[in-house]
Amino acid sequence: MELLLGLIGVVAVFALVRSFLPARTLPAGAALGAVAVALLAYDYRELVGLEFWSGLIGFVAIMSALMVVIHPNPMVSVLFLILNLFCIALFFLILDAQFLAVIQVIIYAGAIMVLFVFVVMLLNLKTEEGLRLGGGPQRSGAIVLGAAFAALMFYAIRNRGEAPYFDPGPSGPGFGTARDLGGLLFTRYQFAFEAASILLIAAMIGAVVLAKRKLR
Amino acid sequence: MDPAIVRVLVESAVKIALFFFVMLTAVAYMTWVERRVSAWIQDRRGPNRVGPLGLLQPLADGIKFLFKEEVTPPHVYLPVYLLAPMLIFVPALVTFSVVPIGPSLGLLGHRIALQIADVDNGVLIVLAFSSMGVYGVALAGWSSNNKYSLMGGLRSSAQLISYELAMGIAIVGVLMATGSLRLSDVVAHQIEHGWNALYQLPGFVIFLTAAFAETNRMPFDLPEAETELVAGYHTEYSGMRFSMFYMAEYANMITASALAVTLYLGGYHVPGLARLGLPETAAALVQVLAFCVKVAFFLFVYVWVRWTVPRFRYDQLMNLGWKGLLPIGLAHILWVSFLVLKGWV
Amino acid sequence: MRVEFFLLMGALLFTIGCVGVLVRRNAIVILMCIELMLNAVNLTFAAFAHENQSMAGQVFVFFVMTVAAAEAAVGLAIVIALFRRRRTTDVEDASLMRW
Amino acid sequence: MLRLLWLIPLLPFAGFLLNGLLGARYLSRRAVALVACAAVLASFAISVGAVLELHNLAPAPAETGAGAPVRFTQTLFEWMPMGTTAEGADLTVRWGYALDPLSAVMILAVTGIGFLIHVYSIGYMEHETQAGLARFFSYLNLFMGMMLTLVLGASLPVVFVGWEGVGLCSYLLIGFWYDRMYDEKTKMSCADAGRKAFLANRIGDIGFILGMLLLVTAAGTLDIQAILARAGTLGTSVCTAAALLLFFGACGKSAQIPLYVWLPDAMAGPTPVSALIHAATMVTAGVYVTCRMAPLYVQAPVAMLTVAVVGALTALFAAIIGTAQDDIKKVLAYSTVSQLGYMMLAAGVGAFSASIFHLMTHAFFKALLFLGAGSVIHALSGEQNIWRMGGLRRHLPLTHATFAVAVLAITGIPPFAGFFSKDAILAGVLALAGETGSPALLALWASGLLTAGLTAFYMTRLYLLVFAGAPRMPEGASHHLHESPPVMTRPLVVLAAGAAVAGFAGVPGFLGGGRIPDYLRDYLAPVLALQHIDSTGIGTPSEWSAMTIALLVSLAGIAAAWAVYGRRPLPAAAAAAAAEPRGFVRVVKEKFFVDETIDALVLAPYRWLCRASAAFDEKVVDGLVNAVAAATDLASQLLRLVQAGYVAGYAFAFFLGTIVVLFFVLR
Repeated sequence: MELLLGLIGVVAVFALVRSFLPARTLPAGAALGAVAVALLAYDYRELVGLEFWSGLIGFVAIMSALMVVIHPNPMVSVLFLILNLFCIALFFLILDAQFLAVIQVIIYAGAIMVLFVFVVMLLNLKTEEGLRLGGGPQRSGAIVLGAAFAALMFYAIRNRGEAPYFDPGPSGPGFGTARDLGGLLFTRYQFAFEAASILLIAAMIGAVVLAKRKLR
Repeated sequence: MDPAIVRVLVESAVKIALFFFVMLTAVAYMTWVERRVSAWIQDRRGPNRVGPLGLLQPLADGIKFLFKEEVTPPHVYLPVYLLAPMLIFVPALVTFSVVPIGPSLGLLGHRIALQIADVDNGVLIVLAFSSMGVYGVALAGWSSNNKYSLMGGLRSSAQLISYELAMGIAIVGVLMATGSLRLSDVVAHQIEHGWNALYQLPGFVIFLTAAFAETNRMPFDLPEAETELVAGYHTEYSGMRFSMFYMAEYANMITASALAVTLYLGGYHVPGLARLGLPETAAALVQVLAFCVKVAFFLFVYVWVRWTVPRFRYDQLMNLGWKGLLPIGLAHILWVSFLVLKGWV
Repeated sequence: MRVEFFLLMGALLFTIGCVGVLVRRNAIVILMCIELMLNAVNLTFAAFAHENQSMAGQVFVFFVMTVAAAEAAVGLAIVIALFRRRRTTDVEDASLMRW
Repeated sequence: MLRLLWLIPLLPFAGFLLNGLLGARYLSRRAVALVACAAVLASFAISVGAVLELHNLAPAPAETGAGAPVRFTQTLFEWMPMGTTAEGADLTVRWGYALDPLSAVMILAVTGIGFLIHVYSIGYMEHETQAGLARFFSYLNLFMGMMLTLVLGASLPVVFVGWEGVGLCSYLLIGFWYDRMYDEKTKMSCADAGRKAFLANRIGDIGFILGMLLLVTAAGTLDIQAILARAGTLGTSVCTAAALLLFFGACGKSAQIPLYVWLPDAMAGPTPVSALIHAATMVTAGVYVTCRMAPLYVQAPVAMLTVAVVGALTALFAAIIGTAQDDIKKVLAYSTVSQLGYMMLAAGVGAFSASIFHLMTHAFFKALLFLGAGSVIHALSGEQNIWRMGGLRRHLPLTHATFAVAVLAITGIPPFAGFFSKDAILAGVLALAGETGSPALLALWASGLLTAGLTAFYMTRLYLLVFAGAPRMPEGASHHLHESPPVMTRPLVVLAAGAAVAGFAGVPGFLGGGRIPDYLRDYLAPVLALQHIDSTGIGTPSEWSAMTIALLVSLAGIAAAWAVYGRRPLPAAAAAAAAEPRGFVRVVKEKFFVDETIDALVLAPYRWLCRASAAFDEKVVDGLVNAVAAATDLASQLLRLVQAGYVAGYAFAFFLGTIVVLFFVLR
């Protein structure tokens, strides 16, 4: 946990830096490197442990998420979001959800984000278009709210009912494989599965109709 | 650290190094092959000056690329501009890592699988990374603020998205037949029940077509249709960065061929090899060789097609993808499920 | 591996996504922030699934992904339509639907 | 035939269904009429058969008190299975019919006269449209079914069903021409008349219902015979209360003071309806029920006296009004009221058999009168004012003859029916007076006499103004005068015969001198608990004198009427008096302003109440609702401003709310 708290601190520092010098990714890289070194020095034993790697991934994830929000250029936001998605896929791997990890990459990185890229290219938005942020009060309010929400979440997770630090240990065989998930999807969650398919159809048609130049 | 981990690390490190070397060499010589073959098709001579049969030509090209000046236009969006070539090159290589090029063979008292990572979900990983290829093209097109590039990028992303679908649908047939996402299982299954291509011909054809489109090869090379858009998405690239795209194209071709072989032509399987009763190592080498031959055949087909078939128009491309391959693929899935239901495969 | 870590991670990402939705005015970015939030939720689901070894959580992740895909498609279509009419993707310029 | 008792009410009902559902569209006019008449004729035939069979039955042994009447009871099904009370009294109401001498007389009268009137209606309603005809006959059939249910009902609820049913039919038939104006002066439409009749009946029904409830609580059953059997054990007070309540209901149905006002206006209906419902059958239902419950009344002298007094007053009052009416049907209507008063008077003094006797004879001659009047109106194509008639003797000979018979019957000229029945009633009153020696009863007898005289007067007046003298109808109305078709006149003839000879069914003992027995009385005696009064209580000579007096009074009435209206040409004075009456005559002509009084005392406050509550509803209730609506509107107007159209703003609020909720959840 110290690791994570350290990460958070770095994130805050980075955010400050970022807000002082806008549109400069160099400090970001510098901060990242510094943190990496600091972590390496922090504990050698953790290097081989999952703790370290997940901490690192989490760091990258948060960084990329922040970049998504902060960066003025939509395309760059897209790229960072893709990075974030990969991090989460890795998390899935750590959580014994191999299938989900791959699916994550295929669906999000492979399909959805491509869609985003496509749209950004299609509209070919200029940077200044992206630069415009929301009104001052709302912006500050949003940040305050975010802080409040994060605080609440921390509080909630910190004292979860029993065993806040529960560690189930290694999963059973076949946990999270395509076989298991598929079995569930086609037996217990059959209806939800079908419903999802219908939802997709509807979304597809809706998208086509919306994006059509003129309906005739 | 405990020895098991060390062993795994060392083993995969060696594999990766080998694989990387082989892959890059193959790519390099693919360029030579293409030139020679196209020359042969067009009744020319092709490169024959550098070394015997011009075999050193790729080396010369490499050196040339390395020493060329990297022109960076002022109007590009630099980070992405720099990122794009890697994004297009990396997936091509990574995809190969799950392809089994031969059976596992005993070496130094260890069983070593001739495959970098034998993960289940292998097929899915293939799909995932092949879909990554889009970004390279799209970003290259977008970042180099140039309408030709943008057009190329747009076209390619649209094209790749459409044909990934077809490819996935085609692969579903294989998966249903195999009942596993593990590529080694796919090969094993084919060794048992015969090659998929035999009774999944539609799927095979769809897969090939999609593969051509995925690799932006003729007749699907609209993203870089030089007669319409100067050079498509890599108009603004030069020197080593350009060579990245260049190599990526061939890497993709190789990967796609390998996949086609693995999925449909029984991978490293050589019919009737078992009856010869060769020693294991020898048999393995033969099978690897067989694999390489199959791949080589597909590469030849790539080149062959390129110099035979004219380029599609954009709308024809889209129509083929959405109205042609997709329905056929679905029908094919029905057909395969019928087979599976009957227990014939 | 402790589950708590992933829960915190999910919470953080979710918060960032929310703030992004509130702060940004570019519709595309807002959509991306929504994707971010969805991912955070997915992470939490997976974490809980791992905590009490039940695949239900992962199934939920699956469905969330489905919804995310649909949402992205429709949302981007809307953005395109908006851009056609207004030459902008700024959500604050698209404030016709009011009293 | 007794087995088929249940068919008697059912057949007309079937006819009602047939005509009501199919008549308007799928049946021909002829078929409609045929169905209706056939149904009634069939039930008449069954009735005759049943009544004849009734004699062969052995008297029911279990009967207490009133001798040993023969009775046939037929239980069809359990209607309201209500279980038993704590005391073990069986509350279950069964749908059953009972036939005994009393109901026998009734069903014979109802079905017989009903059939004749049905036949008559064929001719009278010939100008109706197909749908109208079907509607009319289906109503008539429904009425027959309900009336027979009423008469035959073995338990009070069944009787009550018939009771309400006939009320409904009367409403429907009075308002048959619901689109026509009935009374120009008071702007009363036929529909209004029907409504008036229905409401008046409802008021009476309240009494009936309360009476039933009282009886079921006191006697623990609703079966009529069971109640009557226990009448002796209920105690005077209960009997009195129940009897009075039931009598109130009877007042409504039989048009007694104070609820008689509806009957004159009931003339808005077609004349056959007036003849069937408002003269012969329905209005006598009250009398019938009173007689049916005779053993109960016998236990309650006070109730008896009330009945008698009310009856006598009604008779006299209505007779007085009748003397000044110009509308031929109005005259008959008031005469009906007055005759009903007679019957009530008889029932009140305990001369139940006399009451039923008069009921029967009255059914004959009053139906005859109405049908004759109908024939006249038919001939004059709708003219009802007797001052525009006259001299119709030549044009309508048959109608005139039968009408004359009816007039003689009602005025009580021997040997016509009215003479015997009326005399029986007066004798009954006098006998009770002689027995108790109370002057009140003598006064009742005197009023009875006076009524008889007045009856003779106005009936003669009516006869003279309509048939005798010179024609006063406007030119053009006279030339197409014609006798009604045979389908109308034949029933008149039959009824005339009945009105002529029906009296001999009840020749008083002293008159018959033992050679001619009093059939009806002997027939009804066991049912009606007559043992406590014997009309031969006073000496025969006084009976002779009483009869003579009555006869003389009637003759006097006739003479007076002849003196006033008999001369020709008609003295201008009378016509003028009729045109714009003055003084008492006017008061009488205006029916003592009873309607106006009721209007002022009851209806006006009621209307005021209605208007007030309506105003309350509009101002206060609706006001509240509108206020709520307005408040909502205002609130939403304010709330609308929140909707600024900025998606980010919405997201902001959403997020804020989420956090707040989370805070309270996690706290």
